[in-house]
Amino acid sequence: MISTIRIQTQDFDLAAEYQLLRQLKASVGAVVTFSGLVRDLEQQQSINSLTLQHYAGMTESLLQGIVDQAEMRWDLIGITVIHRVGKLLPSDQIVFVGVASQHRSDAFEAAQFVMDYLKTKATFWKKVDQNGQQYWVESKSSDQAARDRWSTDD
Amino acid sequence: MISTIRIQTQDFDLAAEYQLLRQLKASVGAVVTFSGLVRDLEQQQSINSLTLQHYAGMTESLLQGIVDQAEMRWDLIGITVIHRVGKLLPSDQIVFVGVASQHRSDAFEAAQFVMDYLKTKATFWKKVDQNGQQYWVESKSSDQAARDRWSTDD
Amino acid sequence: MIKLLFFGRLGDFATGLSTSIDAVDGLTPAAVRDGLAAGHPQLVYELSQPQVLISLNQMIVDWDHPIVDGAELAFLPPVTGG
Amino acid sequence: MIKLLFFGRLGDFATGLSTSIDAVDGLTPAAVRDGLAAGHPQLVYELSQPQVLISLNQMIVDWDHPIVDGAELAFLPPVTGG
Repeated sequence: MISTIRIQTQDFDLAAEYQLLRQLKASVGAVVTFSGLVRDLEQQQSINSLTLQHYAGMTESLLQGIVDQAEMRWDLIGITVIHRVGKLLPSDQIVFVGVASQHRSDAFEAAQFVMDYLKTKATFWKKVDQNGQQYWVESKSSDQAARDRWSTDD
Repeated sequence: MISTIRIQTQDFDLAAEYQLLRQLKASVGAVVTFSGLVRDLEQQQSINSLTLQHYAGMTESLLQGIVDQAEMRWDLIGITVIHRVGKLLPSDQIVFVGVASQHRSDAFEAAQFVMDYLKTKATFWKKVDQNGQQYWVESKSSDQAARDRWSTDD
Repeated sequence: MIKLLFFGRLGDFATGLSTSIDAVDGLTPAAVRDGLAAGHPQLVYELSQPQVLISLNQMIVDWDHPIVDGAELAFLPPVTGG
Repeated sequence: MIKLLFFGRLGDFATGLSTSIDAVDGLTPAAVRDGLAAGHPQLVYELSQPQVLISLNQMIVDWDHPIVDGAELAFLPPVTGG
């Protein structure tokens, strides 16, 4: 399996990432992509911007670990994970996960698994600016629950 | 929710469909896309082409019914379903499902639901050409099983 | 007049068959199928497979559903799209 | 010398704090946390929350894990990426 992991300030091009995954092998029958975008509201209040901090080095290894787990659990041809850091505005793209496989259930499940683990394990932190007031976003118990679906011994 | 359903012989542009979904509302936080591609092999034999037949009119209503069910079950902002018909070659795109929502689990589950129902309910039939020999593809029990996950009374 | 449509593999067995039949009182999809028996035993065998569905005016119906004049009757093998 | 890193909301409470401390025998993350108590009660409170994790040289470890000279010790509040 071919995996690509990138953490970057610049935007990503979903179309280009999709074409790369699609062309990995002639046996690719399914490509699932997930894009996370900056929503206009946080706690029912409109936001000016979002700033993403991460722990350089550690984040990459954690993401690699998540991708490796996905490779062991499903029959996959390729996974791409891209996460942006720095200052982002509403509607900006934050995160991309793309998975190519022969059969659709592998791609769907692996993409969802990677997102659920990324949300709860990867060392990113979000700060919101609402009219000049900055605060760090709290983690959500729904994200923990989503991750816990995938294992009982985690 | 905004839904788009198209059955067409021409190829589709995943990037354009993604941009439309992404821009539907400022509250879009997640976009999941699924693309189905023609694999090089069918029953371990390489194929020359695939021909997709459908029941015009009925297919569109069936797809609309599937999309309507998804809208009732999840909190969605947009769904796009595109299915190609006619002659396709290995690596060609066959089907696109894109879902936009506020939260990722809705988009993931609705996209997978639409694909599972499309595979078992929508009136499409595939004919394979292997070195000039043509035959109709048999339906797979794994697709029935995938669909049956979503309900007990279906 | 009832319009007949055969999809997927069923179409291969229905080649040369008329694409319509006359409407008669009490007509049902099962009766249409049985009426085709004469010249096409293989088609009747295929149509008798339990996975084959039928639609009348693009709605899935049972084999004993009454058919009215002007209807479109389609024979649908298991679908294989996506 | 031990390098100290505070991420997310913890960084706000650690402003002005030295980014490194001297290595001493038997040092643990818990000892580092307690040693910060003097001038920064709010930070120590934050670091004592059960959701806070620590990493040593970018590996998650327990609060009583021995710290050797040259290590990088990071304090990690619950992550919120994606």
